[in-house]
Amino acid sequence: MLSALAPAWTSPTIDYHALAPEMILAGGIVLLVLLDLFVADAKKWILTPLASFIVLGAFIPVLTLALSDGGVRSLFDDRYMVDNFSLVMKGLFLLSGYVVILLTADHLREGDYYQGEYWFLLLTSLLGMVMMASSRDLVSIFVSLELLSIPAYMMAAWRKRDLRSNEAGIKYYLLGVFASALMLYGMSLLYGISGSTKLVEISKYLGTDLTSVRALAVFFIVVGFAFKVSAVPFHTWAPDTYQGAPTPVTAFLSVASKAAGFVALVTVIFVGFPGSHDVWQPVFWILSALTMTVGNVLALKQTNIVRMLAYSSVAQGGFILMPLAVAGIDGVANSALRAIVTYLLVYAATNLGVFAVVMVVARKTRSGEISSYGGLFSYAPGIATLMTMFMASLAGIPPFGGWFGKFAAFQSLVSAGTTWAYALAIIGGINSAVAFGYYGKILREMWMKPVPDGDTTPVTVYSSLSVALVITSVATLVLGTFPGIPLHFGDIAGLAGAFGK
Amino acid sequence: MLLNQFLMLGAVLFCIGVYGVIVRKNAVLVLMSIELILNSVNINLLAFSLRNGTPDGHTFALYVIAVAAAEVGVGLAMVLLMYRNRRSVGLDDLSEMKG
Amino acid sequence: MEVLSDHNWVLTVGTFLPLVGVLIMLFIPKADEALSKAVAIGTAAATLAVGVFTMVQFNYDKAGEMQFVAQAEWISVIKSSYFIGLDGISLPLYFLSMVITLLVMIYSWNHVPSPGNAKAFYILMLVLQTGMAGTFIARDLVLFFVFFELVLLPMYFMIGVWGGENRQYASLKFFLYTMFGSALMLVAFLALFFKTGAESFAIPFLIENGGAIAKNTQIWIFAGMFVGFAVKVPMFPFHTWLPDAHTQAPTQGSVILAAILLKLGTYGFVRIAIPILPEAAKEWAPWIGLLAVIGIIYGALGCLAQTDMKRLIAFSSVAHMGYVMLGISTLTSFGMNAAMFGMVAHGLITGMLFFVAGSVKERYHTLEIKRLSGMLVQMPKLGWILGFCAMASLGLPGLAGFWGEFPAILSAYQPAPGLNVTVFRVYMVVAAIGTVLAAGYLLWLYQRTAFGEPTEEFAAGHGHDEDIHDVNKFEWIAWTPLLIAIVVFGVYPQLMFQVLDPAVGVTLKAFGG
Amino acid sequence: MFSASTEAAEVILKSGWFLENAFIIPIIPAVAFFLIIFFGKKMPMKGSEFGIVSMFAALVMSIGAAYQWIQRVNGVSEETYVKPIIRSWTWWQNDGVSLGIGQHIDGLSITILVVVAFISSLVQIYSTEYLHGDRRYTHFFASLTLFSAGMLNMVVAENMIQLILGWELMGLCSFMLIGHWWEEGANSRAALKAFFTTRTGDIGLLVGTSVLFFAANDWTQKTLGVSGFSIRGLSAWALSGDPSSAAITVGAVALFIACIGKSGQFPLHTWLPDAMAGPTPVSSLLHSSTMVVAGVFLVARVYPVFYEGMNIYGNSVNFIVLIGGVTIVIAAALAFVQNDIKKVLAYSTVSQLGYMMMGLGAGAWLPAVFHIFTHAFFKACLFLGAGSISHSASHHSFDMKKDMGGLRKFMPITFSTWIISTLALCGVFPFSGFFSKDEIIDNVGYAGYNFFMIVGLFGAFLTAAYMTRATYLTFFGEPRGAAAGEHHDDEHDAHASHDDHGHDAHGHDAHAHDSHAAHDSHDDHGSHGPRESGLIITVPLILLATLALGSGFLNAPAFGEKWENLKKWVEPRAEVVSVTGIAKPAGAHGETRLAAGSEEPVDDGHSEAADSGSHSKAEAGKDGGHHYSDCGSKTPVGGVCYAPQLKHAPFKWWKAGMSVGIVFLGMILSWLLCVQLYTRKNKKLVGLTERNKALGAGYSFLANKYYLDTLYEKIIVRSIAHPISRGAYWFNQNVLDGIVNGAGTSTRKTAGWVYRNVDQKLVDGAVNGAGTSAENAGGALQPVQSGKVNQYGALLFGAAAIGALVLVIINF
Repeated sequence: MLSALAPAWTSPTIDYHALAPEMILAGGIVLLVLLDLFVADAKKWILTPLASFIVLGAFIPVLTLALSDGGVRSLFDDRYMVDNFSLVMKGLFLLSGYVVILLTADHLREGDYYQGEYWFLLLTSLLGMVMMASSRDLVSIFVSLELLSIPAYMMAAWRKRDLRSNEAGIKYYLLGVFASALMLYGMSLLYGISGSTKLVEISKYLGTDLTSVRALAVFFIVVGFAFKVSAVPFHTWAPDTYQGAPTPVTAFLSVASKAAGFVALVTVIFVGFPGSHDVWQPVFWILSALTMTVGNVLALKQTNIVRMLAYSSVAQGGFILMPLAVAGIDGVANSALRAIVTYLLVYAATNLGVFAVVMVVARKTRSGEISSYGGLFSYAPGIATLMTMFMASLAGIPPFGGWFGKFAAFQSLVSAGTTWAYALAIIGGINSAVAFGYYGKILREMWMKPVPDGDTTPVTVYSSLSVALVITSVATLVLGTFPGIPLHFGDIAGLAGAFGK
Repeated sequence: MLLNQFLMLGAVLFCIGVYGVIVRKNAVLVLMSIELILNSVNINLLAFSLRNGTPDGHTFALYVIAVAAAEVGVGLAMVLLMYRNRRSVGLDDLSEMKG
Repeated sequence: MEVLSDHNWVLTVGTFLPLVGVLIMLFIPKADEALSKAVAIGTAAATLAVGVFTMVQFNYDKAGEMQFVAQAEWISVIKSSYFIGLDGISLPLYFLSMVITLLVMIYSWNHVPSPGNAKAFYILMLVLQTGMAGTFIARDLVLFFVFFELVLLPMYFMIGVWGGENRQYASLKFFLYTMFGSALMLVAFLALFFKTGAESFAIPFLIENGGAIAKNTQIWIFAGMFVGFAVKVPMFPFHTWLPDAHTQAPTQGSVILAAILLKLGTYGFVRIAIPILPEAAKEWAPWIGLLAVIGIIYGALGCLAQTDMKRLIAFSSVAHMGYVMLGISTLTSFGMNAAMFGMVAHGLITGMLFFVAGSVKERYHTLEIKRLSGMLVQMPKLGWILGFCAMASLGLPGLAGFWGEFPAILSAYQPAPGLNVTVFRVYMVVAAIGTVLAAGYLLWLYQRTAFGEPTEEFAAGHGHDEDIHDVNKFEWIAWTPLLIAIVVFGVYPQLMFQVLDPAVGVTLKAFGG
Repeated sequence: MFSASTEAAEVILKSGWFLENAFIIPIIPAVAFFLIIFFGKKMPMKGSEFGIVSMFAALVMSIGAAYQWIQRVNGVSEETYVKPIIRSWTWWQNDGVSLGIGQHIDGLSITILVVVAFISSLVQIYSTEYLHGDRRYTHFFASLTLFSAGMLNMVVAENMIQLILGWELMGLCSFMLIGHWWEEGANSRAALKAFFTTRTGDIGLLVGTSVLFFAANDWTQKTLGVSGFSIRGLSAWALSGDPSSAAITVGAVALFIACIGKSGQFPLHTWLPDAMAGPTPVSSLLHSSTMVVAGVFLVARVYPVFYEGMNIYGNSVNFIVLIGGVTIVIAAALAFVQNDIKKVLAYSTVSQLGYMMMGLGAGAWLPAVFHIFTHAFFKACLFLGAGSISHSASHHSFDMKKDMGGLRKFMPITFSTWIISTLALCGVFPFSGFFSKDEIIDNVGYAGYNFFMIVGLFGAFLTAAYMTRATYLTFFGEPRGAAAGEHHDDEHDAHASHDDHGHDAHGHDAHAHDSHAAHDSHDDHGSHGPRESGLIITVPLILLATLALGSGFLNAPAFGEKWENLKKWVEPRAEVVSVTGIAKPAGAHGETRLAAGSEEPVDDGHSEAADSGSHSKAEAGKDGGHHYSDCGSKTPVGGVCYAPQLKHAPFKWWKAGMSVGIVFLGMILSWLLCVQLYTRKNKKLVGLTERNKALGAGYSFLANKYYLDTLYEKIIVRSIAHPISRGAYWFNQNVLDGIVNGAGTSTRKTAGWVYRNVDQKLVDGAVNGAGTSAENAGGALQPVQSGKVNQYGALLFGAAAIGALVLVIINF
């Protein structure tokens, strides 16, 4: 019966250049696994540089694709697109992946990690993200989502003997799967009523007129991704998981996987549901308001730095969601997309830097408590200054990157010019002030408090970590002082098939 | 066609699954409840696919099944890990971190 | 806008030179304090030299126009550019910031507050300098915003690290207040940008097109800016961060705060809010004036209630900025001139007062007015300087303070056409009464601290003799210029008015003033 | 008549270097001030030389200017308006209009210049001896010099702002000088009080200036090309008929409030007696020619404003007259019950200022100014005399009852100068006071304020009485206390008496203890009894006494027209001049005479007055027998005039005789009273005869009629002295003073309350509250983060379900 349904099947023509990043990653992953099998434990260190080379190698075709102005490359009957948007995001994923590798390199040497598998999982998850950037079809979106999530579950639970790590993993896993199940249900409905899994088709079908079923479908899908980007009230997993997981993994989750979630969200919204903005605009309005407020308020209470950062990243997610609350209004789409991309770039640079510092400090103090940062400035001025810079950036104080992310977000809001937009902007403004409450707490510890245990031996920074620090800090500073750069990327990040183009 | 019945079945399964996820304290049962949801999704997909007369639904369903398998694998592994560390699969024991 | 001078590099250099110094200092070992101090002071001196050059090159016949204008690509996508310029309104404040920074640094040579770490302290001051100078020359709202915010962190650390017992609370309060204000201000800027057709953030452009915005919209946008600037000034309901910040901040911090940072707010009103949104300004003026006079009386009362010398001076700032805001709120050239003059005068005088307070603290280890007495007996010079500053601060003619105060009161008698005359005349009387209160608290302070015999605990031979010494070398170097300036501007105010007046005239075009 | 007038030739007015450069006069002492501050301590005479030299230079210039001014005036006819020498330089600018600083030299300013420069010079010389070896000798001279600079600047001021500058400078210096011995709390409090009270009055000055500026500016710019601050502009504007009565009245009242504060008029006079805490030379300078005169000067300076604003000659009691009159009596009454000789003089100053104000209020401009002139001399002389006594005779005590008496034997010079000045003050013919004070009283009555004329006479009576009392206590009777060479042993006394030399012993030792030093100094002086002071002190006394005697003849209508020199030189003539060329810069010779005064026969001008001028003024012109010009609300178009037409009471001997008689009456009564009171208290009936020879006939009358004694005691003293003046004193100390001080304390209390409750609780509380509430919200939300997977799941799905439901319902 299926055969009867199946139309005449012709093998598609494949643009290998467009697929190069994914293929390099995939190949690399295979190579990694094989090597891991055959290399003696003494030589396992070789895997680390290999992994980083694979990532950088995958980055090369991204560059070449960006430079070759072949326009939008569409594969598999428009279900897989390589446009500027996807390229920018791929670049972001790969680079942050690279930084995460740098963060992990020394960490692995210490902890009881199985390097091979770790790299395997990390790269697989990266592959999922890279694919996510190009997916334009419910199926491929779903697949790449799982491809990036499942390894992440395992990485979260990576410290096998550590109860917290287990807990982190299981919570993340169960809730993640639950959420994706809900999303799937929504997808199934969507497919049912639109008759296609192609976003473009769906957008054709989903006119502005809404039935309750359409609304339901759209909403469930949004929920699925809202979970990924840990938007309140779907954020509950984030703090526990971030705290429990190994720090590099947390960095990875809070930056790369969050970004992936936003990429998916953006693709679905901009390509799939432009018509039904009456559904998602209010939803995003509420989500972003809730997210930043609740995130901030809860962050004020935290004593554990990683947990605090978890809530802070929740709050940051709220800021990134802001433009989506107005994206449906005529003429705002571009600036909204631009704002999101810009914010993601800046946020990635800053947050990775923060985690780098956290790891450096944790190595000395062996504690995750904020109080352990007391007097950092007195014995490690350099690190403290960097941390100050990152915190300022997260708080959105010029001239460090963060301010411009917020600026762009506010800009797209205000450009909408509706009362709701202004209201959200003001909520955002107040929140950005409140946020300093907890970012300032860390600054206060570092600059104004005495060293808790009086141990003022200077911290040691391993080479790879210092490289990571340099990259992130330079990025943060440059993005802040010359905001033209991220903005440029945001601007060129044309999303093929998106409305408003 | 009996579309509505299929959808009903899907919806019922979905609700049972959700119910299970919410009330069951046993990790394995929660896992199974999630499987239920996924299967309800599959039923929907197939039903729609038949109605729409496009193969996309079937393909999607196949993917879902595959992914579900992978998920269950990972899930069980984790539950095992948990059991090994604390001799229990009760989710309520997992409250090291809160607040 | 045509470039009036081919020296349009001076502003950029003058603004960013301190950062160069910071870079150099980063490579100086922390242990070598003298060197980092020297480098920092050298940088500040060089910056000041550039400032002097700027003043020399400044075309005083065209004080009303922007000079040394430089415009370069910055964030072209959002139509914001690196656009700077200097006119009669900016010049005094721009220059003042350089002078104050240098003097504060000299003063700090042997006054680095605990917990030491001169290097960091000086670096922060240099960064502050860049932020302050930049704010005064920015001609692009986004650029202005960046500089405006740039001063936050350094001051936050100055207060929080080198401050008094309650420093952490004070610093956080200072920061949150300003953050809050500037967030709303940013939204207002953006709204302005889009309401003027999303074409440019350049202030001149906005001044041209801002007037066209619908009145109600203007009022709302103005509200946003108002919060942002009023917090910084600070105006009455938003002032509570000031006493804490001032009291807790180290002397240097207080001086810079009083002398320059507070001016960022008032400058914002004069430069941005009022000329761009004339209609809204007219609507808001009476309320601003009201808050201003409340601030005058309220600040004075606050002073009278204080038992701590530094806190008293801090509250006096609230009162004095009240006069400045009153002048601004009249939207007349009298008022604006007075306000601008008042800003500089207040900078010099209150800065000086905080210097003195700092030195008193250093000698007596307390600022409790009750415990201080007979300063004139033990330290005649310091005592007389305090008296001098008190007199200047209460607006004695012949000293700088008067020229900010009297014309402001004067201007309130006849505000810009369209404003309610009666209301403003009431303000005038209230403000005039404020001058008496000012005399009250300042002389009261002076009588209790300087006159009489030293109290038992500090009298000769009670162990404080080696601490209690008269003005020392560095203090003289740091203070003399300020003292001279106070007299010179007081005796011959035209020096500044001739620069301010034309620029003010241009600013008030929209009001036919 | 205008057509005729426009072709009238320009009057050529003489001028000269001193006139043209009078603005230098205040600059000299100002420069000297800085010299003293910076180099004073190093100089041989500790900086006093700078002060003295500068004052002399100023004096020379003033006299030169005066001479040239007289030349200028004599150069033209009696009625011609003599244009003041006005120069102005840009001081500050606004809206492109430059506002000036410069000089406005006319008869008034010249007169005051001379007086101020002269008295200041003498006081400075006097001080070199009086404050010899004082701890802050140099500072003292610095302040003194700056003080004079302030006054001089105010006198030459071209505009109100410049005037305010001088005005406030004096306030500052009075603060420094009164508080010169600030080691004692009482002194610094007095200084504070003085500054604060005057400052309160200055609200009026600021407000008034503002009001007048905005009211006048347009007119003055348009017509004269000067700003609304310019004194010339204001005067012309006030008389131009342009001002709205509201504006000018408010302006005038406001300004006068400032004068009340500065010139110690009722009810703001309470700071004056306290101001005696300062060294005696300061008191004499403050009270004779500078500080307190400033208020009177201000009124005289912009007289047209008050003239129009207060509606002088309006045949209704105006603010100025009222205040002046009240002050005369109140102050005089208070002078009765003072035992501190300086306080007697202080109150007498207040009351004399009352005369001046009353005169100005009644349109007696010239007599008032003249009284400033004469009063300066004899009051300075009296104060310096008091200083001389305390310096050489009474161990630095000013207590007449305790430490003086019978000093006329010991200090003949001081005594004689004192007597001369006292007579002058009482207004006995032919002493200077007579010519000025009687003129005031006379003119007040002439202007129709009969009640106030009586007030004035009563004041004269009181003045005579209390001065006699003071004289008696000081110079007659037996030496008492210190005067008798006794020592003060209890410290309190040494403190209570304002101890001038308290710091000698430890001259420059910064840690001297007053009380201790006081003791030493007392012991030093204890070795000898009272003696005459040295030349440095007596010479100024003699000079001043001479002037107190002679200066009256400068304007003595008693001897006919040609003796009225001051009137000719000082009083501005009310003549309409046209402004040719609108908006000529200030000081340019923009005017030609419009009503070509001298060419026209007096009657014509007069007849015109009848129809064009307002009537009362016309009458005034007639009675005064002066050339009339229709200044005021009817100033013709294109013309301005700078002074109102003033009346002058023709001198009548019988009036003079009457007032002098009253004075003598006061003296005699008071004398008898004193004799009875103080001698009987002393129980030295033997001594009575010798002492009372001086009185001659009155003596036997008194000695025999003992019942008169009871009469005095029972009735006069009990009824007048005690109830009234004590009552007044009580009122003064408790009510007025209470209000002044109470105002201070209550403000401070309010401040405390506001600060504690509003600022800390309300405003600040709100802010902190917001912060804490945010924290608490966090606490409230934390339970949501329970850590239980199922609950997380429930939340997740719950939120989803709710959202779904809402959407479904909406889009159904």
